[in-house]
Formats: sequence, structure tokens, C-alpha cells
Amino acid sequence: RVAVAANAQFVLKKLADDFKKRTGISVEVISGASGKLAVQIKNGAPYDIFLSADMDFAENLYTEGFTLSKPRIYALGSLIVCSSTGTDLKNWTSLITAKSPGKIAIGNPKVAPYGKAAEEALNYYKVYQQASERLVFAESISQVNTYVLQGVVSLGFTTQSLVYELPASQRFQWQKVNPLAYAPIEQGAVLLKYSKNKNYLNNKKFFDYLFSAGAKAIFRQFGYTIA
Amino acid sequence: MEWTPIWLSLKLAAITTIILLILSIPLAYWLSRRSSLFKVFIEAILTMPLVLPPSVLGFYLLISFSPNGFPGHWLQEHFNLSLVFSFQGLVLASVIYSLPFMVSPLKSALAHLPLSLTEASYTMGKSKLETFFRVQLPNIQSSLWTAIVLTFAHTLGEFGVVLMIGGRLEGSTKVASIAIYDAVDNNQYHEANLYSMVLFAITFVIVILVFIFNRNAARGPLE
Amino acid sequence: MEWTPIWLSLKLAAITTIILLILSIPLAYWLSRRSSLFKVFIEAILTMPLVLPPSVLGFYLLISFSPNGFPGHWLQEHFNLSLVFSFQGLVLASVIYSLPFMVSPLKSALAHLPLSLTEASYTMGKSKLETFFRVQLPNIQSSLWTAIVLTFAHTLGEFGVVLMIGGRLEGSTKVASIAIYDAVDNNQYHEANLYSMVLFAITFVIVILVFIFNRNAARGPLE
Amino acid sequence: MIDIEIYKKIKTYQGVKELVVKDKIPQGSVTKVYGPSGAGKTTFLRMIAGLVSPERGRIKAGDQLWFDAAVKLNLSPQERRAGFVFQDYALFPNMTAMEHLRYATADQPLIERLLQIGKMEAFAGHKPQQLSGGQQQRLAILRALALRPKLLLMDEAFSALDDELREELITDLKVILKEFEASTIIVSHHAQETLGFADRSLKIE
Amino acid sequence: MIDIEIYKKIKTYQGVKELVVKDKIPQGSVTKVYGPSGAGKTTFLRMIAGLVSPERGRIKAGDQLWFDAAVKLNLSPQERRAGFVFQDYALFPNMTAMEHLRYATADQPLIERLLQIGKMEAFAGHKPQQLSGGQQQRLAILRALALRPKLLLMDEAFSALDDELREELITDLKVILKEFEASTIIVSHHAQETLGFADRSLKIE
Ligand SMILES: Nc1ncnc2c1ncn2[C@@H]1O[C@H](COP(=O)(O)OP(=O)(O)OP(=O)(O)O)[C@@H](O)[C@H]1O
Ligand SMILES: Nc1ncnc2c1ncn2[C@@H]1O[C@H](COP(=O)(O)OP(=O)(O)OP(=O)(O)O)[C@@H](O)[C@H]1O
Ligand SMILES: [Mg+2]
Ligand SMILES: [Mg+2]
Repeated sequence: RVAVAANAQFVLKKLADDFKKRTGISVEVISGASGKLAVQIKNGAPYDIFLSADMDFAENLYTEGFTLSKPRIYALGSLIVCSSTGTDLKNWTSLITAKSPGKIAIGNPKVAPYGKAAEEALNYYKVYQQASERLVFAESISQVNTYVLQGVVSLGFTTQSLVYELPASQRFQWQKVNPLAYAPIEQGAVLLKYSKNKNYLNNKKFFDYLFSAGAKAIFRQFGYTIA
Repeated sequence: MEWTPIWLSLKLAAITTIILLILSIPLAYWLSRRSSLFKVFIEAILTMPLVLPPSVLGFYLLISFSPNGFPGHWLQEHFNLSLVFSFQGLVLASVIYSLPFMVSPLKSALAHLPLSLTEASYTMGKSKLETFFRVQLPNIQSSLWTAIVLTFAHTLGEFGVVLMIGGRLEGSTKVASIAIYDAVDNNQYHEANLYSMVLFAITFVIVILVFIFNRNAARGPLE
Repeated sequence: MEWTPIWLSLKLAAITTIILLILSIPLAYWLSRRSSLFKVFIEAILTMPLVLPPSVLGFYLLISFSPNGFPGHWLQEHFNLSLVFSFQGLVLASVIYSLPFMVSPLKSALAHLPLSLTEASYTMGKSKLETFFRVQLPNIQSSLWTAIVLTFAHTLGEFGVVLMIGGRLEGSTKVASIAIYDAVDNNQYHEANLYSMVLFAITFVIVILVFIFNRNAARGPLE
Repeated sequence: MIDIEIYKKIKTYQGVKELVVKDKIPQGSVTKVYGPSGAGKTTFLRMIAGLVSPERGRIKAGDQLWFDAAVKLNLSPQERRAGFVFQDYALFPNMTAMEHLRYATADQPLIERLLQIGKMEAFAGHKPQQLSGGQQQRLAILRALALRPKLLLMDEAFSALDDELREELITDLKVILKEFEASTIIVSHHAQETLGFADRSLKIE
Repeated sequence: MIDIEIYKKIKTYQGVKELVVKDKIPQGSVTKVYGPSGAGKTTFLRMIAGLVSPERGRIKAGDQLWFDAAVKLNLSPQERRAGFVFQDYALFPNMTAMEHLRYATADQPLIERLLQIGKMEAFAGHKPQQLSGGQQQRLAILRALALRPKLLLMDEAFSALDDELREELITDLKVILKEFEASTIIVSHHAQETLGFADRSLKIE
């Protein structure tokens, strides 16, 4: 059983399919907010592998002794700015300074890594002040996506992988945010102590597979960069 | 710990409860009178928002009231009222979500009241309105207070809907339940405990006062 | 769309409602009898779980019943019973969370019943138990069914607590509310709508049937 | 004068029987209604007060038409404003005796006078459940009188009063009813109970 | 024989007055209790049935002690099992007449006989709110009798019955009470009502 941060669940399903094709071993994917998953793991959740949306939760589990290994970075996330209202995003900073109506959604910087990155990016471009009264803070990256796709907000900052998950019919504009504008979004994976209980070999096999060339290709395909 | 979220929560719960009182009293009255299949149908409909997970209810509300949607656009245009990411939106959502907890107990209590009380009042020339407020309502006091307490508490604890359509704006939609939720998510257990305690303490005092008041009001002068 | 989550949800709601009935009936009876300050206190306490956001309540329950904690460890040791990440855990959480919605309306309804009915039954040599089940309870039928419907619906819609202490294990803790929530989170709006519709339809039919049944039962044979 | 002609089907397990009442009640009179238990006496009073509708017939009070099945006219209980003393009293559990009377009228001197007639001064602050049966019955009578009704309907209104109290009450009632120019219809099982009060009678079977 | 000596304070706005009753009720007798409204007659019956506790005194039924303030003995209403006809009937809204009697006894022949005595056969399937006042009162009496009580307490039990019906009922009651070897205490306002029924009387003031 793999517990995965909400932002990576889509790609993980692809990986699971690929892994099954290669080895015949099936993988159950459980997604949720990283923080919540971490709390659950500390309190006995029956998960074998944990893919966090950042490093902190993975590190924390490691230092408290719930893992078999040090956390490893399985991918670096990319931040995009996006909209479904038809605006041209080439010059997105000017959209913010222009004080056009409509809200801007980012993840809650306190808990969501992409929210933190978005905040950093806004500061980097020195538009945070102007943006601040239009900002709304979503619970998670999925909620940002919902806000954007439903057109409730005119701009949103989210993960690039969203782009590859959408059906072709969806009206959607996006623009990559310069990676220099925010600290890299390192996503850490750990093999959990629980994995020893059952099918340890299969668990280990999948964990190793995450860092294989085949997996990396799939990650790239969904807009992640690999360190 | 900040006090704004707590204050916002209490304000939201109080406003919601008052609006629900105003809505539910006539609704419960209407439902309690000779029941037709149509009323049974309406009553079942009122219960439906409960069945959805709050955040999904929030999602549907979000779609309906987003500036793209017709109702949302219309409200924005004509009243400059936005129901997403605003305190008003939270009130609306809480009202929809807690409605059955107010209406149903009142309706049952009214249905249990002996018919002869209203009949006596009617023969005295009293209108249905006056009869309702001076005879029927005072005689279901205990149910009324129970409904008020449940609605108030339920609104304080609500966070699914609020999380979806609120957007965590300091001072307008970041209520206490969201603050606690964030604190837990953020490993700030101490802060979460603190918020919980304060919310508990305040609510506990309110609830106890209501119950004691209710108990004394129900008693006769000679007991 | 899969049927397992729907089926799980209905099972959870049904079991929770039955357990709550068994717990709440004596509790409501006890609370409805001459009220002391102590009872007022207990009643207020019962309302408290409502005040917390469900996921935070879930968090506290998770900590209490985790194998690390004492109660969780003890249960695991002696009964091989785990209350986290198991269906049993969901039942426990739902029971705690929905308790006031069952107890309070029943208590109010019992308190409104004329005392002379129980007195008459006592002089007939009937025990308190028999009097309760054959005189008091049948005369608050309408409140009883209302409480049952509210509890059932509320349990179906619950997802905060359930998400926290249940995880989303296929076939045991991934209930319909979580499936819908996930679908929305994954932008699978079509699937979310489908789940919502099915849940709506099933609940609507159940609720309507209960209300019609209740309405007919309340009527006399000559009406 | 109240002109009554009504037909009403009463359903029981015995089958359906038709209640037929025709009567002209002179202004200011006291009419005693009697008949076996279950004959429809209470139903009759309820039809006059407007709480139950007859199937056919008409009720005319003075020159005002209260009910006429032919023209589908049916005044509400509020419009008829008949003083009604219910067989089971129908007192309001939330009100003290004084509040009952205040609910009926704002005329404080009348309230004082009524409390005195009913010997209820000492119980003005009691709620119904703190009153004895006879006290409740007297309160029900006083409440109906407080309306200054033109028509007073009493259903077994003296059944819980002892002979002495009843006779004193009747003496006072006669005075006050004359003052109000009210007509009275009283259902009673005991011939003796309405002796010296009723001046005419009507049998219902 | 029932040996009664009780003291009970009654609180009213008039102040507190003490109700004192001392009496010895012979086995099989019918005692009529009378006195002004509000004197405490209903309270007296409730104390005997165990629904209200006196402050001081004792109640002894046969050789069984029911209440003794001195030794803090107080049997519950269930243990005393006195048949009680309440002034306001206290019928169960959820039960039909037949179900009331079945609740009291499993003895079907007795039920049939009681329904006949009360002329209630045709109403066996009615719930209280579908019964007339007199029918409700008769049901209350039948329900108390269905217990085969050794002691029957009746509070204004004939007030809603007409003279003819009451006399027939009393004739039947006397037979059945003798059969049950029951003693009876009946509160009544009307001297006439208990004529030919009560064989002794007790005044409460
Ligand atoms: N719950 C109560 N609280 C306060 N006072 C009460 C209560 N019940 C009865 N009383 C008072 O106690 C007194 C005696 O009441 P009780 O019902 O025994 O009278 P009673 O002799 O049966 O009168 P009646 O013939 O009118 O039925 C009355 O004055 C009444 O006001
Ligand atoms: N809600 C009801 N449903 C069915 N039948 C009813 C209802 N109310 C009354 N009845 C029947 O109608 C008949 C007339 O009732 P009503 O109360 O008018 O009698 P009454 O003359 O007042 O008798 P009493 O002297 O016993 O009070 C009775 O046989 C009764 O059983
Ligand atoms: Mg009658
Ligand atoms: Mg009495």
C-alpha cells in the first residue's frame, strides 16, 4: 500500500500500472494531504510506502523512527500559474499588478509545499503586496485545481502535473513559473517500518522502482523534473 | 493563538442560528400541520444536504455561486454580493447545512402538542400567528432550546463547507474550526489544543447557561 | 463508479444508528427525568464533540486509539481489536459524533410527555422499563423517527472524522463520502456527481419511506 | 337569536350515524343540551364554535350567517368568537391563571371580578398543572367569560364542582351573562346541575 | 382493612396548609370522599396509590405496611397496585380501548365482560382521542378494573356520565367489586352520584 500526497496521486497511478506490467505486482494507492498521512502513519496506519509532497514530513517520520530508510527525493515539482478564464498568462505578473478583479488561489503556505513555493515566487517578483488582498488560501493543491477549473478564481498556482491530467476539452491556460523564483519543491519518499509485516520484498521492489529509469521517464512525462 | 478566528466562529454560529430560527419556525409550523405527501417530500428534501460530505456540498455551492455561474453572476451584478470567499457565503452554506437540525425537532414537537390548545385559542378570537407565538411555541420551549443549542454547536464545528467556499481569509472566513484544522495539519498540536480548549470553554458556558435557563423557565413558580 | 463505498456507507450508517438507538434511549430517558445540575452538565458534555471540526475530533480519537496510546494498546492486546484504520473505528467515531442528534430530540420529547401517563402505568403495576417501552416511547414516535433519520443522514455525510481515523482502505474504510470527496479532489466531477446521485437516491427513498410509515403509524384507525 | 339546522355524519366502528340538530335559540336564553354519552353533544358544540364543519345545513347568529353549506360559507372560529368551555378544559400549560385571563382580555377590572366569582384570587399565579381539578374547571369557565362572548358554549362545565360552589357560581354567572347579553348552551348530564340556570332544553341522540 | 393516618403540607399562594386524614377503611366497603374543591381529595388518593409521599404518618393495607414515615418505608405504586381512575383519565394516546385493557390484563374473558359493562364493545378499536368524554371516562374505569385491584381509587369517576348510564354501571360495579373482594374509595362532588354505591363517607377540608 502506498500513501501518496494528493498532488502526485495521478502520476503514481500511472507508475503503479507500469510497475504491474513489468512485475505483475499490484499496488494500492491511498492519497491524502501529506500532513494527515504522516499523522496517520505515526498512529499505526497500515501503509508500506509514503510519498510526501515535500521533505519535511518524510524527514520527520525518519527522525521519529517510523521508516526503514532515510528519505530519498523521488522528484522535483514544478510550479505553474494557470487559469481557465481565457486570459493570456504570458505576462502574469502584470495581471497581478493591474489589480484586475477576481481572486488568486494558492495553497496554504503553512502546510502545502506548492503554496509555500507560490508565496516565494510572488515575493521574488515583488508582487506579493499587490496580490495579497486577492489571495485565497486553499487546503491543498487539489483545491487550488478545483478553484481554477471551476473558474471561481481568475489565477491559481499549482503543480505542472495538473496539465497532463486534464481532458482535452478543458479550457485551460498555463505558464511555467521560473524555477529560480522559488526554492525547489523536493518530494521525498520513505519505506515505512510497516512494510516489514507483509510482502516486504514486493514493497522494496516498488520503492526501488520509483528511482529507476523507467519511473523517471514517467515522472518527467507528467511535468516533474528529476534531480 | 489569535482571537479573531474564535470571534468569527461565534459570530457565524450566532448569525446562522438566528437566521435558521427565523426560517425554521414558519417551516416547522407548516410541516407540522396535517401532513400531505407533498410535505413529506419537502421534509425529505431538507434532510438531503446532510447526506453529502460537507466539502462536496461546498463544492456544489462553489459551482453555483462562482462568478461564472448564473446565480453568482447575477448576485454580483445586482447586489455586489459575492457568496464565495466571503462571510456571507459561509452564513448561507451553514444555513443550508444546519437547517434540518433546527426544523425537524421543532416540527416533531409541534406535532406532539394537543390540538385542543390551538382550538381553544382560536375560539378566543386569536389569529393563527398570535396562537403560534403565545401558545404553541412557549409549550415546546424545551425542544426549541435543544434545537438552538444543536444548531449553534454544529455550525461552530463545521469546516468542510467552510473550507471549500471560504478560502481562509483572515478576519472574514478563517474561522476557528479552520484554524484548529490548520494547526493540526501543521504539527502545531499545542496551538490546536489551545484553540480547542478555548472553543470548548466558551461553548460549554453558553450551553450550560441555556440549559439552566431552559430548566428554570420550564418550571412553575411553585416548584 | 464502484458500489463498495456506497454499500459500506449504508452499512456504517445503519450500524451507527442502531448502536445510537440502544445508547440514546436509556440516556435520553435518564436525562428527561427530574433534571439536576449534574444532568445539565452531562447533557452539555454530550454536545461538545459537535463543536470541534470533525477532522480534529478524528485526530484526537486517532491519538487516543492508536496502538501507541494506552487505550489502543490495551484493546489490541486483550481483544485484538483495533479502532484505527478499521470499520469498527469508524463506527465508534460516528457514534460519538452523532450522539447529540439522537439523544437531544428524544430527551425533549420525553420531557414534554404528560407525567400522568407514566403514573397511570405505574399504578397498573408496570415496571419503569415496561412503561417506557409500551407507553412513553410509542407516544414520542414522531420524534424518534425524526432522530433516526437525522442520525442516519448525518452519518452518511460524515467524512472528516472518518477520513482521519479510517484512512481510505478499500472495502473497509473507504466509504461513499470519501469516494465522492476524492473524486472532486481529482477533478473527476462526473464520477462525483454519479456517487452523489446514487447516495441521494437511496437515502431519499429510505427517508421518504420512514416518513410515510411514521405518518401512517401516527394516525388512528378511523382517520 | 341563533338559528341552527345541521347534519353531520359521525363515524364509529358501529357504523356511520347521522347527527341532526334543529333549534332556534332565543337571545339571552340558557339552553341545556342532554342526551346519552357519545350522542354527539360535544360535536354539536364544536360545530357551533366553528371547530368542526357540518356536512349540510346552516347556522345563523342574529343576522350574521356563520355557516351555510349551500353557499359554502363557513366563518372561522376566530370570526365567531364563541366562548367555549372545553370538556377537558384545554388550558394552556405555559400560562398562570392570571395570564390565561390576560390572554383573553385587557380589561383588568373584569379580570379581578372574574377571579372573585371563581374564588380563584389565591391561585392567580398558579399554572394549570398546579391546580386541582375543580380549580382548573373554574379557570376554563373564567377564561371563556373574559372574552365577553355573545354566545357561551359550556361542555360539562360544572362536573368537577361541588354543589355549594356550583350554586354560588351559577348565581354570579346569571348576572354576568345578562350583562354581556349572552346566550348560553350548556351540555350537562345531571338534571340537577343546571336547575335554576337553564331555561330551556334540547335533546340530542 | 386499610388503616390511614397521614399528614401532608400543601403549598399554594394562600400559604401552606396541612392536610390531615385519619381513617380506617373496612374491607369490601365503598367510601365516599368529599370536601370543597382544592381541599386535597386528589392529593389524598395519590398518596394512597403511592404517587405522592406524605410528610408524616402511615398507611397499612391489610397486614402489609405501605408507608411509614417513622421507618422510612414507602412502597412504590407498582407494589401497591391500586386501581386508579384519574380525574383527567390519563389514557394512553397510542392505545385503542382494547389495547388499554390488554395492557392491564391477559384475561380475555374479563376484558369482554368489562367492555360489556362499560357499553364499550363498539369502541374497542378506538383510540382515546376518537372517544367522547363519557366514553373516555368509562374506559378509564374499565382499565382500573381490569387489574383486579384489591383497592380501587376513583377520582370523580362518574362526572361525565348521565344518570341512567351511571346507575347501570354502578349496579355492575358492585357485583364485580364484590367478586374481586376490593375496597373502594371514591371522590365525588355530587351527593346523588354515589347514592346506592357508597356505604360510608369521609370529609376532607
Ligand atoms: N403541583 C402542584 N403544585 C402546587 N400546588 C398544587 C399542585 N397540585 C395541587 N396543588 C394544590 O393543592 C391543593 C389540593 O389539590 P387537590 O388536587 O388534591 O384538590 P382536590 O381536593 O382534588 O380538588 P378538586 O375537587 O378541585 O379536584 C390545591 O389547592 C392545589 O392548588
Ligand atoms: N376524532 C374522532 N374520530 C372518530 N370518532 C370520533 C371522534 N371524535 C368523536 N368520535 C365519535 O363521535 C361520537 C360523538 O362524540 P361526542 O364527543 O360528540 O359525544 P358526546 O355526546 O359529547 O358524548 P359524552 O357525553 O360522552 O361526552 C362518539 O361516538 C365518538 O366515538
Ligand atoms: Mg362530550
Ligand atoms: Mg381533584
